[in-house]
Amino acid sequence: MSRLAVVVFVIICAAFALSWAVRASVTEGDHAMRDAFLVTLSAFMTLAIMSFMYRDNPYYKFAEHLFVGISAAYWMCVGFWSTIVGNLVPRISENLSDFFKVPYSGGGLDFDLFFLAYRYFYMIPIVLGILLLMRLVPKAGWISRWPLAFIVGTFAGLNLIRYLQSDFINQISATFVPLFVEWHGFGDFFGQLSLAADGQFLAMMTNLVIFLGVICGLIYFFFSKEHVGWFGGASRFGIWILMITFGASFGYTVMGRISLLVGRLTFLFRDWLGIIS
Amino acid sequence: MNIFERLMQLDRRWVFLLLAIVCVITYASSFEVPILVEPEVRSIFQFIDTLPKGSVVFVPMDYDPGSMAELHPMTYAIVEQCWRKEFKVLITALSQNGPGMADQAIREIVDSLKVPKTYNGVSYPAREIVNGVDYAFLGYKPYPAIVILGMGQNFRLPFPLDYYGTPLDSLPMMRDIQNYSDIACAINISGTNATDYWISYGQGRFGFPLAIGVTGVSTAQYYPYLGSRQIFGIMGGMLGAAEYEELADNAGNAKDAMRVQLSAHLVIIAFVIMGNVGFFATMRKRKRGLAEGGR
Amino acid sequence: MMKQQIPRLIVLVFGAFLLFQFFVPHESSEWIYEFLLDWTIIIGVFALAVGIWSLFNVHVEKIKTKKFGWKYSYVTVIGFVGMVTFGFTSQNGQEWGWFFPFVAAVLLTVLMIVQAGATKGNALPFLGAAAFFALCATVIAWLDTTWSFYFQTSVPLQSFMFRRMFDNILISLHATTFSLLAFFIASAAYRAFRARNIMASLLLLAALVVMSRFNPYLEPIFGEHVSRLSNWLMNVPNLAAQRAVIMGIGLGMVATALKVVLGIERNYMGKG
Amino acid sequence: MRHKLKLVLVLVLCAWTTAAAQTDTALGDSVSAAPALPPPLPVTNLQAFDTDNDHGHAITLTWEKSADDGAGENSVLAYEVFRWFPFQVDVVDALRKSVSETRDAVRAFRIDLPRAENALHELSEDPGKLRTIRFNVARPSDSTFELTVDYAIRALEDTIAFMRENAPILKNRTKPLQQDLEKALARLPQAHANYPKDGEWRSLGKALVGSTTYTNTGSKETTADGFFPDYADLYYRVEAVTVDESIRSEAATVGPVQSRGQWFHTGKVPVLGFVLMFFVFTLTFVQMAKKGANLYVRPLSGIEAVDDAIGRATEMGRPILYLLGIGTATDVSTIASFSILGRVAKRVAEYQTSIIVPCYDPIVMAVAQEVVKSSYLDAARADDYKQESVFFVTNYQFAYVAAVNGIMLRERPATNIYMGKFMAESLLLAETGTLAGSIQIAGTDEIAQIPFFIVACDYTLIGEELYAASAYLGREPVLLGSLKAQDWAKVVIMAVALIGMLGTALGWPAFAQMFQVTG
Repeated sequence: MSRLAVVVFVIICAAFALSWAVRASVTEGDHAMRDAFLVTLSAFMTLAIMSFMYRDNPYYKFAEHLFVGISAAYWMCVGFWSTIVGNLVPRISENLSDFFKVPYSGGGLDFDLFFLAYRYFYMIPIVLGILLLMRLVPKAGWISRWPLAFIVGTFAGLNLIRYLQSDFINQISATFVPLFVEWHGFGDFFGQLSLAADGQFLAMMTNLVIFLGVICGLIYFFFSKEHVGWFGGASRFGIWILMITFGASFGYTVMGRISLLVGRLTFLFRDWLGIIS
Repeated sequence: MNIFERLMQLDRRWVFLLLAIVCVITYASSFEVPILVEPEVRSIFQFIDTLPKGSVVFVPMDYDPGSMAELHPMTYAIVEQCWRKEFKVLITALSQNGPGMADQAIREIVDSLKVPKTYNGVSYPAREIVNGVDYAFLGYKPYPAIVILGMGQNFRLPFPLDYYGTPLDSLPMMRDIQNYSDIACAINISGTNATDYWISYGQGRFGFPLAIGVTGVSTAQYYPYLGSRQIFGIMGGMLGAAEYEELADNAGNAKDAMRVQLSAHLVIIAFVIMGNVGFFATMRKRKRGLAEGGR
Repeated sequence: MMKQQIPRLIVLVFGAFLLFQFFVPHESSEWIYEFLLDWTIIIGVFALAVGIWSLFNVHVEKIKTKKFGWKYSYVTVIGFVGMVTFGFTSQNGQEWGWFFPFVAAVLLTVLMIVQAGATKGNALPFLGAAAFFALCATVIAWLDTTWSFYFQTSVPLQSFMFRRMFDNILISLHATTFSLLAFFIASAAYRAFRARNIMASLLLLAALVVMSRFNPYLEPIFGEHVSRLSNWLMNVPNLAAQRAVIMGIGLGMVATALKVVLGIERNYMGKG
Repeated sequence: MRHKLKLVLVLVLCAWTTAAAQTDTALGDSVSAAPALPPPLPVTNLQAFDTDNDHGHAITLTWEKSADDGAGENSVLAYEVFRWFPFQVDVVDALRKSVSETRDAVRAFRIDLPRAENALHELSEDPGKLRTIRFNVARPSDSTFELTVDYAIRALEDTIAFMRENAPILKNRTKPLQQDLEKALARLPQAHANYPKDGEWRSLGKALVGSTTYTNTGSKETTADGFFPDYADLYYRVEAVTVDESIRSEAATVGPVQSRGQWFHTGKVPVLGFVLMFFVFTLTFVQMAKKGANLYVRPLSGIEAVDDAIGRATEMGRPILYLLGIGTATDVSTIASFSILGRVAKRVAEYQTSIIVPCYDPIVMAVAQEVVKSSYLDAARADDYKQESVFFVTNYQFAYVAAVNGIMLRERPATNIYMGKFMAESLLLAETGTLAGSIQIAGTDEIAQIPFFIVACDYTLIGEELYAASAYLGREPVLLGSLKAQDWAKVVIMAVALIGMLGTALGWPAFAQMFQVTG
C-alpha cells in the first residue's frame, strides 16, 4: 500500500465522517446518528461503484465483493421463506405447516391418486432435489443429471408450444396486412392520389414496406442457401432494415438509461448532501 | 497529431466527466420541458378512463429498485387514477427485489389519495383506501412464468396468502376474483423479461386485455405485439411515464427527470457528431497517407 | 445406461407430455400440469444449496492460492454470513442486548472454518477457534432474550437489520451499478457510431433521428419532419424487422426445444 | 332511438304508478282501471350445451330473442337466467364455510399463542414494558379505564388458557368437517338428478337486451364457493324481463344438461399443424443428413471468429471468459448456449488454454459443469478440467455484473464470449470488455440487447443465429439437418404470409382465420 493510497484513504474517511456528523446534526428524530450513518453508508457505496468509471480501485473491489456476498445471502433468505416455506411446506405436510405457521393448502386437494394421497406425490420433487444435491458428492455427481433432465425436458416442451403460438403463429397472422387499403379500383385510386400522411397511397406503401421488410428479414436468416443474386440482394435489404431497427432501438434506450442516473443524483444531492430540496 | 486525431482517440473518461457535469447542472436548475403524447400511451389512458366504476385493474409491478426511476412514475400515475375513479387494484411484484419497494409505493399512493384533487378539470374527493377492499397486494413468488400460468388457473394457486400473510379468501375484494376472467385489464409495468411471459403465457393463453409499461430499452422490442393487437398500449421508459403524467394531469418525477434526459441527449448527440467529424477528417488524411506510401 | 439413457428418457417423457398437454383442456391434464410446475419450483429450492456451496468453494480457493485480490474474499464471506444471520433472527422488544456480539461470534466462527479450509498447514488451531466461537455464539443465543431465532415465520425478512442492509447497501449498490449504463451508453455511442460502412451509417442515422425526435429542443431546428420520420421508423421498419427477428427466434427456439425433446441435441447433458 | 324509447317508457311507468297510488288512497278499487301491460313473449328455441374447448365446469345457453325484444311498450330490458339448485348445494356451502373458518381460527391461535406467552413473560419480568409489549390485551371499551399491569397479566393468562384449551379441540374438528364436506360433495350429482324435488330456481344473472347467449361458468375447485359440478344434470330457464321486474314472460326451460371437460382443444389446430410440420421437417432432413447428403451452410463471421479468438487466447496465454447470461435452465436460449459452450470448451481443451464460466443460476452452473467436463473428456484431457473454472457468482443481476466486470479487469481474458439471455447488463459487460481490450463475440435473442452488443462487440450473432451457432461449430450432419429444417419452415412462413396477404387483399378472409388461435 503506497503512501499516496494511505493519504487518499485517510482523506476519504475524514470526508465521510464529516458528512456523517453534518447529516446527523440536521436529521431530526431520536435515531439521528444511526439514520445519518445509514445514509452516509449508502452514499459511500454509491460513490465506490461510480469510482469504477475512473478505473478499478480498492473501494470498488470492496463494494463489489460486499455486493456479491450480501446479494447471495438475500437471495438465499428470500428463497428459503418464499419457496421452501411458502410453496413446499404447505403442500407436503399439515404438521410442518403448523410449525411454520402457514395455512396447509393440501386441505382441498386431499384426495387419492392411484390409491395414494395426493400430497405424497410432492415427495418426488424432493427426491429429485436431493439427487441434485448429490453433485456435492464427487463420486455420485452424475446422478444429479436426472433432476436437470427433468427441468430441461419440462421447459423444452413448454417453450416449444409457447413460442410456436406467441412468436410464430400470432406474428404470421399479424403480417396478413391488406395490401390494397380501401380499394375501389384504379380510377378511384389515381383519381384521389395524395401523399398525405393518412392518405390511401401512404397506407399502402407502409403495408408494402412492412411486408417486404418481414420477408427480407427472414431471408437474411437463411442458413443453407448462399446469399448471392436476388437472394443476396434481398438478404442485404433485410440486414439494412435490421440495422435501422437496432439503431432506432438504441436511440430509444438512451432515454431510459439517463433516468437511472437521475435517480442516483436525486439520492446524492437531496437525501445525502441535502443541497437540492 | 492534429485536433481531429486527438478527437478520435479521446479518452472515454472525458465523455463521462462532461456528461456528469451537464447532468448535475441541469438537475440542479429547474425549467419546464414540453411533452408530446403518443397514441400508444393515450390508448392506455383512455382504456382505463372509460372503465365502469368498481372494475378490477390488475397492475403487476414486475420491476426492482434498479428501474424504479423509470417505472415508478407510471405506477403512481396509473394506480392513483384507478383509485380516484374507484376501481379495485390487484398488484403483484414478480421481481425478486420488488415487493418491499412495491409495498412502499402503495403506501405512498394511499397517502396521496387522502387529499382531494382535481385532474383534467374533474375534481375528486379524498378517499380512504383500504387493503383488501380497494386493493390486494399478492407479493412475490419466483419463476414468473410459472406464477403467471398459475394465476390463470386461480390466483390462490401461486398466492395462497397475500404479501401481508392474509389468506386470499379472507380479503373482501378477492371473494369474486378467481382468475384472469375476473379482471378488466392488466397493465404490466415491468423492468424484467416478465413482460414476455405476460404476453405469451398470460395474454397468449388466457386472452385478457393487456397493456405494458416497460423500460426505454425494451420498448422497441414490444411494438410488434402492439401491431398484432396482443397488447393495447405501450408506455416506453421515462418518456412514456412523462406522457402518461401529462395525460393524467398528474405531474410527478418523470417530468422532472425529462429535463436532465434531454440535455444529456444533446451531449451524446454532440459527441456522436464530433466523432464522425473527426472520423471523416482523418479518413481523408489516412487516404493521402496511403497514396504517398504507394508512390 | 443410468448416466445417459435415463436422463434422455426423462427429457423425452416430460417434454412430450407438456407438448401435448397444451392441446388438452381437460381438468386432469391441468392437474398434472400445475403439479409439474410446482415440482420445478421445489427442485429449484435445492439448487440454493448447490449455489452457496460453490460460492464458498470459490472464495476459499482464492484465499488458499492467495490469488490476486484474495483479501477481498473475506468481505464477501462476512457480508454473506452477516446478512444470513440477520435474515433468520429478529428482536423481541426494543433494545439490542447481546445481539451484535452474537453476530460477531458467528462471523468469527465461519471465518475460522474458511481459514481452516484455506490453510495449507495444520487446520486444527482454526477448527479449535471455530469451535470456541461457536460455543460463545450458542451461549449468547441461550442466555440473551432480547432477540430470538425465527425459523417459523418470515418475521426476519421485515426485521430491522435485514431491512437496513437491503435498503442502504443492496439497493444503492444495485441502482448505482445500473446507472453506470448512462455513461457507458454515451461512451459506446461516441466510439461506435461512426459511418464506417453503409450498415454502420444506417445504425448511426436511425439512432440520431430517434434521439432527436424525443428532444423537443431540436423540434424547431428540424421541424415536423424529424418526428414524423422517427415515428415512421418506429412503426414501419422497426415493426417489420422486429417481426422478422421474432419469427426467426421463435423458429430457433422451437427447433432447439424439439431437438432437445427428441434427444438430437444432448450436448447440454454431460457424458461418461 | 331504442334507448330513448326505454327512457320515456320508464318515466311514463313511474308517473303512472305514483298516480295510481294516489288514486288508490282516494277511492277504493280504481286499480282495475289501470290496464296492466301484457307480459312479453318468451324466448324461443332455448338450448343449453357444455361449453366447448374448456376444462368443464361451464354451460352455454343460447336462445332466439323474444318477439318483444326492442318492440313497443312492453319492450324486453333483459333476459334473466335461472338454474335449478338442489338444497344439497346449501349444505355443501355451509360445510365449506365452517371448514375454512375453523382452519382460520386454528391458525390465528397458533400465531397468537406464542405472542401472548412472550408478552406475559416480558411483562412478568419487567412491568415497565406495559406500553411496549407486542400484544393488545382485551379491555373494557370505556375511555376512563386505566390499564394496569396486574390487569394485563390476568387478561393475558386468561387468553392463553382459553387458547390452550380450544386450539386442539378446533384442530380435531377440522378433519371430520373435511370428511363431511367430501361426502356432501359426493352426493351432489344425485341431488341434481332429483329435479324437481328438494330444490329451487335461483337467478344467475341477467343478459342485456338483444343478447342471445349466456355462459354459466364456475370454479373447478371443490374448496371454492363458486364450485360448479361436472357430470351433474343441470336445468336452466330463461325469462324475458321488462322495465317492471314483475312483468316478465313465462319461463323457457331446458335440461338436463351436463358439463364436462374436452380432451382436445379444437381452437388450437393451427398450432398442432405447425408442430407436426416441424416434426416432419426435422426428422426428414436429419435422416437425409445421416444418409450423407452434403448440406451447405453459409459462413457466419461471428462463428468463424470463435476459432481465431481461442487461438489468440492461446498465443497470449490468457483465459477465455464465457458468459451464459442471466437466463435459467428453463430458457431455450440458455440451453442453446450450453451446446455452444460444449463446442468452445472442447476447442479450449484441445488448445490447452483455460476457460472461466461465472454463472448466475445454480442449476445453470450445474449443467455448465457437466458440459465443460464432458468436453474435456471428448478432447481426451479429462485431467486438465478444473471444477472451479465453472462457478456460481450470485443470483442477483447487478451483483453478477459487478463481479464479472471485476473478473474482466483483473483476469484480463483474451476473449469474452456472451451467449444466451442478456438483459440490461449487456452493455455494462461489453463496454468493460472493450476497456480490458478483449475480443468480444456475443449472441442473444433479447432483441432489446442486440443493438448494444452490435455497438460494443466485435462480432454479434443476431437472434436465430444464436440457435444455429451450435450446429455451425459442431458440424455434425444431424444438427445441420435441423438447420435445413428451419430454413424450410421459413419458406413455409413466407408462402403463408404471401397467400394470407393476397387473401386479405382479394377479400378471402377464410385463410387468415385459419391462423386465429383461440384460448
